[in-house]
Amino acid sequence: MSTSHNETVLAAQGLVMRFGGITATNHVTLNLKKGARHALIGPNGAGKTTLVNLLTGVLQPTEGRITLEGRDITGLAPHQRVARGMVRTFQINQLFDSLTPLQTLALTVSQQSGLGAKWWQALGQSKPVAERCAQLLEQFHLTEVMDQPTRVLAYGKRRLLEIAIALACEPRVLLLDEPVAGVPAGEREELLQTVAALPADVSVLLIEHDMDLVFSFANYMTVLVNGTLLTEGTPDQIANDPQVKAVYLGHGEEANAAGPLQGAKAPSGGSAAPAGAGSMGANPHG
Amino acid sequence: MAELLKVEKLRAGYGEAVVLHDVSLTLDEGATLALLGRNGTGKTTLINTLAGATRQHGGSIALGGVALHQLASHERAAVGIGWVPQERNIFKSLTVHENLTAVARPGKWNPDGVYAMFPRLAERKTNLGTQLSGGEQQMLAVGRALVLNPRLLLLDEPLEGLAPIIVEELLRAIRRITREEGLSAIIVEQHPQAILAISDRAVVLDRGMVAHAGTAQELREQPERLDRLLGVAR
Amino acid sequence: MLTILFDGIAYGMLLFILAVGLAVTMGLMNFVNLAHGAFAMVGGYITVLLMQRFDTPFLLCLPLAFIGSALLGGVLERTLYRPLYHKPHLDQVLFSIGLVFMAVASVDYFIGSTQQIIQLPAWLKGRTELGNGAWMLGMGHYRLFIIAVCAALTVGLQYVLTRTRFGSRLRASVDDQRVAAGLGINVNVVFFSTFAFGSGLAGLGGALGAEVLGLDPGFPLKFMIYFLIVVAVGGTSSITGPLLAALLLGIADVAGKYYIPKLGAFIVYSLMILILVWRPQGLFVRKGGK
Amino acid sequence: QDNTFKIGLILPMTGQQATTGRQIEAAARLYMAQNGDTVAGKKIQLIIKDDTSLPDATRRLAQELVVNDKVNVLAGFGITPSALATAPIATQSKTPMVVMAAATSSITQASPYVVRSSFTLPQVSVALADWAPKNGIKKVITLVSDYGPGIDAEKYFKDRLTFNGGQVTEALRVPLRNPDFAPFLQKVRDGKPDALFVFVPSGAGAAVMKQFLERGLDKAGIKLIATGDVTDDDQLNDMGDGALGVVTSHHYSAAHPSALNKKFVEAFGKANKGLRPNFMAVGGYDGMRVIYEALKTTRGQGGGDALLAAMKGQLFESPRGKIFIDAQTRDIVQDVYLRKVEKKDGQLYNVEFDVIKDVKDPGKAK
Amino acid sequence: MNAQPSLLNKSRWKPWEPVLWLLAFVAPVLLPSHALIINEIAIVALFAVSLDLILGYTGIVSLGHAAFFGIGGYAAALFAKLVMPDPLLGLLVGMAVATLLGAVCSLTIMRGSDLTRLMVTLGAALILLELANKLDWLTGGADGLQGVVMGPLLGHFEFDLTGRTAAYYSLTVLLAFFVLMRRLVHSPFGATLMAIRDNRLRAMAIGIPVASKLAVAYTAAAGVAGAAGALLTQTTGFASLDLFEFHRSADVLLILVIGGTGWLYGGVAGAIVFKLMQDALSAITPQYWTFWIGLFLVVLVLVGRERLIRPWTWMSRGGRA
Ligand SMILES: Nc1ncnc2c1ncn2[C@@H]1O[C@H](COP(=O)(O)OP(=O)(O)OP(=O)(O)O)[C@@H](O)[C@H]1O
Ligand SMILES: Nc1ncnc2c1ncn2[C@@H]1O[C@H](COP(=O)(O)OP(=O)(O)OP(=O)(O)O)[C@@H](O)[C@H]1O
Ligand SMILES: [Mg+2]
Ligand SMILES: [Mg+2]
Repeated sequence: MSTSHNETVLAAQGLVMRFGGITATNHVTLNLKKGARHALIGPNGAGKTTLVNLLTGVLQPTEGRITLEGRDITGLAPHQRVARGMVRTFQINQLFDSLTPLQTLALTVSQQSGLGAKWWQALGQSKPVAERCAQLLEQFHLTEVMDQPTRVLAYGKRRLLEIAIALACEPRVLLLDEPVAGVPAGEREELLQTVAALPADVSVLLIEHDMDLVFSFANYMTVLVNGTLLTEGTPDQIANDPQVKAVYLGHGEEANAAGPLQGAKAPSGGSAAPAGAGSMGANPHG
Repeated sequence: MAELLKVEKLRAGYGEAVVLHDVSLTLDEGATLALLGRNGTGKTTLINTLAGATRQHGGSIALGGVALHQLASHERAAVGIGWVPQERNIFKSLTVHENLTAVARPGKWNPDGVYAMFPRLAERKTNLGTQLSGGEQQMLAVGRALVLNPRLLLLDEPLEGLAPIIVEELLRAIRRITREEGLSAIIVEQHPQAILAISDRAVVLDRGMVAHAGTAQELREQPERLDRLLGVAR
Repeated sequence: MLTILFDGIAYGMLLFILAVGLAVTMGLMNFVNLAHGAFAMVGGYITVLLMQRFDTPFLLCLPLAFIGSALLGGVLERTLYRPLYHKPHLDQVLFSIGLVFMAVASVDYFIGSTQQIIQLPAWLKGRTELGNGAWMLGMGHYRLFIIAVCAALTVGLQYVLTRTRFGSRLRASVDDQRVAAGLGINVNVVFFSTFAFGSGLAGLGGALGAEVLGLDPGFPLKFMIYFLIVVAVGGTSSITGPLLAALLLGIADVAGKYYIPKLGAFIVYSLMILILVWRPQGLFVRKGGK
Repeated sequence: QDNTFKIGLILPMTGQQATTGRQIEAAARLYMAQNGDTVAGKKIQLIIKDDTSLPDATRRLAQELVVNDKVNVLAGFGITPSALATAPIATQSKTPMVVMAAATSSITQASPYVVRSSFTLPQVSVALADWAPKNGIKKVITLVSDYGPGIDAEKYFKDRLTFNGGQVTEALRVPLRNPDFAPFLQKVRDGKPDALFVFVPSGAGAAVMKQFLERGLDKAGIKLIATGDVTDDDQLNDMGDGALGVVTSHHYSAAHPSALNKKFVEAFGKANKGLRPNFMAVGGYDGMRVIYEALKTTRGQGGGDALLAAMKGQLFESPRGKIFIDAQTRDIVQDVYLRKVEKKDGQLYNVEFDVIKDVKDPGKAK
Repeated sequence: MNAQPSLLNKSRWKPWEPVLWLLAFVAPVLLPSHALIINEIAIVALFAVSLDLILGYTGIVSLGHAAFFGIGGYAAALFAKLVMPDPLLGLLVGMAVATLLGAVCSLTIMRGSDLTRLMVTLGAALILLELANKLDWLTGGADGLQGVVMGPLLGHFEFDLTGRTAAYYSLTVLLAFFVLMRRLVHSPFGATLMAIRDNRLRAMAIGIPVASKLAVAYTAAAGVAGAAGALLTQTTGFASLDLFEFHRSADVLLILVIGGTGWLYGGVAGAIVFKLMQDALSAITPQYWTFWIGLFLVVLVLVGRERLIRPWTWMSRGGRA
């Protein structure tokens, strides 16, 4: 709650989501600043995806309020939120299996540029649309598979398409739910660079378990545990927070008995965790 | 150590399309193999072929002397294959508990053992498969393979989407299981370093063929070579 | 009053018996088997022919009808149905309708198109009346019998499907056949036995229902709508759903026709639409399912 | 080509009404077998088409028969809408159209080329309404299928019964697609009439009767009276002893005691694996006769108008008794019988016990 | 940059397409004795194509499409009987009424599973059937609506007994709608429909207003089905309750699936195959032709459409969307 004084683009206030007896998000309040590179981390099942579902309107919150650029959008349908510039990716690929990547992107771009209701013109008739598609295909290494049905693509390609679709929507607020899962190590950085290179006024909320990436990407972080907000802060603060280490980051160096782990590498600025945190461990939800 | 798995001149794919062209490899009992390669090189296809979920066009697979390629997919579990598919494929209309009991075979591992390993799952016992978070589904997929009490675990990107602390734990568990219980494992991972650390051997696939096979140690110590094999430009 | 309620229940149970096999194949196996009615018809004809030609007692005919249709179902599963599990639903529709056409024409050819009538044994023909006036309860014995059989079936099925491992293995196979097989479930056997069992249930339903509904070669087409209504309204994920749906529809239909006969035909359809618009997944679904 | 005389016989051969088609086809073939296939030097050719009871199919088939096959006569027609849909074709092409089954009164008015050899529902229902009050039945509930013929039957029965001093206390209409009669019959039972008058298409008749007994309506002192469709000869034998004693009115019974009928029933059975002819069959048989006679009269000369003229006013002895094609209405005038189901030689039959002579279709009386 | 050509390629007319339509249009002259069946095929094809818009392209299964067919048919017939006999105006009226009904019904198909929608649509059709039965003062009830006399087409061409006028009328209307639909399915709008069919969740997430798109597609399909119904009652001069019957909806579904869904020619091919086969088989064996149709369906599914009807597959290369 300390650093930037930029205006808040997306704000969630006291969001509660219950599934029967389970409370998946419990009075979560989150502010996404304009141009932020904000990471949302937390153990499995902490409610991160649920939060994104609430923000994007896939789920209706049991309690709470969501505002986007100052306007209350709690009751808006998902597509209306997209129209206001809030776009997401899915943790588990959600693609149009029988369409080709090219068609998928062309349709997304058309929809985005207000051509979605045109039924007389052919898809791709509009030059700008086609050019934008070509550019996206290029950027996400999808050009050579652009005419294959999405259904037969390898997982990695599908993953790339998943993200390309979101970018094709020209978001002002982008919510990324584990975008690089299944993307090979080499392409991960590149992919996130694409995201990082979005215009500075685009705000990004990133959910990711790959800590290398998170720490190299984020300038602000929120930690969610068991549906509740545990703490917030700069990457440095989070990396050194013993509580976060205990429930999420893990033992750091100690685990290196098993070799270098992806998440255990401390981010550049941070120092090693107090050794005591390491012994907690086993049950992240204690 | 006795040889557990022997794959020779394997050709396989989907329908008429051949994805794996000529794959041969062997794996000892209790040993762990890291299966590496870029996107779309056929890692998943190889794993699925071992599990009997693709179309095999040629070659042979032997598991502990049994000709696996002659067995139907469902008979392979009885011989000792435990499969964690890449897209998890949790049975969506079954609860967490049913997901485990539906496939469980007698042996050391039972649902309770899985719950002890992933306490999170115990809390979600009665949730349907679709009502789990991504990471929970991943844990369940691993647990589901374990209750088969296999001799060879096939793990297709098992760490994907897990919290770092769980990753640590799972890696440690895999190592313990392979070392102490004599289980073998083939692990596909996008994070070669993490997985090479606990593996004995490593195979790199490229375009459906084995581009490199050797010990895990050797690749661990030569990161540049590994990068080259994986086609990573640094 | 009570009589109407009783008749409604009996009618509902009859619908349920006819539809339960479909709830098994369609709801649990996710196979759109519109030929369900054809299996029911087979059961019905087995009963009729056995009774007419060989004077087999009715009670013996029922299990024979079950076995006969189950065998037929099993054979067809092995030979024709199996390759279709992974095909799109529409292909399954096409295929099973094709089977219905063939069945209808074959029965017409071999047995004839006249309606067959089952003569019940005397002990099932009677009627018991209790009380009098507005609260009189008249129960046809055969309807009582149907209710009893149906109740027993429901309990048994519910047990098998929810309490035994077979049930979860079946649902696992349906959810993801490829992975289920890869995890050691013998999908073929699971599907085979389920399909045969579902067909058997259809046959039993046909045998029991032929008396009330009549039996002619058009049977599978005539009653297809009813099977579908029951399964749709009840939801496809359990046995109790279709049962309650069948009861609800049965009672509403009978009571509606009794009290407002002018609207006779509208009641069932309107009720169905209302329920489905209100609860699009059917009345009874596993909570929180997709 | 010139030497053939083509009859286009359009019938429902599949689907719900398949038995109608089957009976009529068999009867038509029997008639041809008995009377030769050459008349007035012309070879008779029968072209059978299945319309699956779809009126638009009937119409198209009729049109094709007229245009492509150049048939001289259209015949058959299982259900009313089929006949009505085709009537304009008959008018337009001046082809006589012999209706052998459909029984709604208004069909003959749809085209001046329609001639009917079957019956009309008003015809048989009024006969029952005449008989009932004389036999102690005053209070009646009617139960009919909710479609054209059913409504005809209800209306004419009610009017005539009221005229005769009886009373219809309640008129129930059952949807055509109705698997269970329980609620309706319960309502009848609670209404305590002297008798229940029923008209349902022949397939459903057995179910009504069975449930009538099961519900104990007979024990409650309610009589079952019906048009002959309910105790259709085609199925009567399978209905079991429950049918015994049911009183119906109709124009034909396989048990009609005449030499001609005996011969007809016997020959029909022989040609069709023991099948018993029903009222549909006799409609087809007589329809063929009407066509044959017209052809004889015109000696194969002249077109549709001549044939039509020769059909009008035909009077002859049919297996059902004497019938007459009213030249004015082109509808059939025939005796209507009151029958009771009885057992003869171990088989169930509609045995005639009373007759109302020369009943015209009351639908056209006004 | 080859993205644009690759996209546009999909919507381009293939050389065989005009040839096919040309053939269709000379058929009534070359085979005058088949004009009537050509008329019927064209009508059924139009009906099937309209179903394809919602089933094949949008993923809504419907067993009640006859509701729109029927109401369009009745509306056109009543218009001719009560107002004026001009066919084209009647066609418009039939379409308009069906479109209206479609708009109302589209509210019920938004939610639920395939089975639910199937049953809701089916129920709607059956309720209309009962309504038409009950309103016999208007519709003629179960006897059917008679006394429909059509005026000449465009004031010139009488509907004759041979059915040639009818065939041309129906073929022209079919072609007109086909061209419109073809544009539609290859447009961005069409693509959004397919997106909804494939993955509703994602469709929403890229800003597609799923509910309203579904409603529009459903309503449009209803209108086209209404046009098909209107053609039928206009060319036969008769309307009866069976327009609404379950088997009408079921038959058109069969026809579409035989030809293949998600491909506009599927409906046309299915109509041709099914109708000709039915006509030929029932001429040979009026009693048992359903057996052979059934056998055909079974074989079709088991062997696979592509392999069974080769000629279409090689012609449709790339034509499948
Ligand atoms: N439809 C549902 N019904 C019941 N419980 C649900 C449902 N959806 C999610 N949950 C539960 O809510 C909790 C939060 O899930 P969520 O998917 O938000 O977690 P997450 O933080 O995204 O985890 P991960 O990192 O593993 O993806 C989980 O424990 C999950 O089991
Ligand atoms: N079901 C399928 N049908 C046809 N081709 C397929 C299918 N699944 C995968 N392929 C093809 O097989 C090739 C190998 O795919 P595979 O999934 O085995 O790659 P992978 O190495 O596991 O990649 P990733 O790292 O993305 O998971 C790819 O080119 C892919 O397009
Ligand atoms: Mg998540
Ligand atoms: Mg893979």
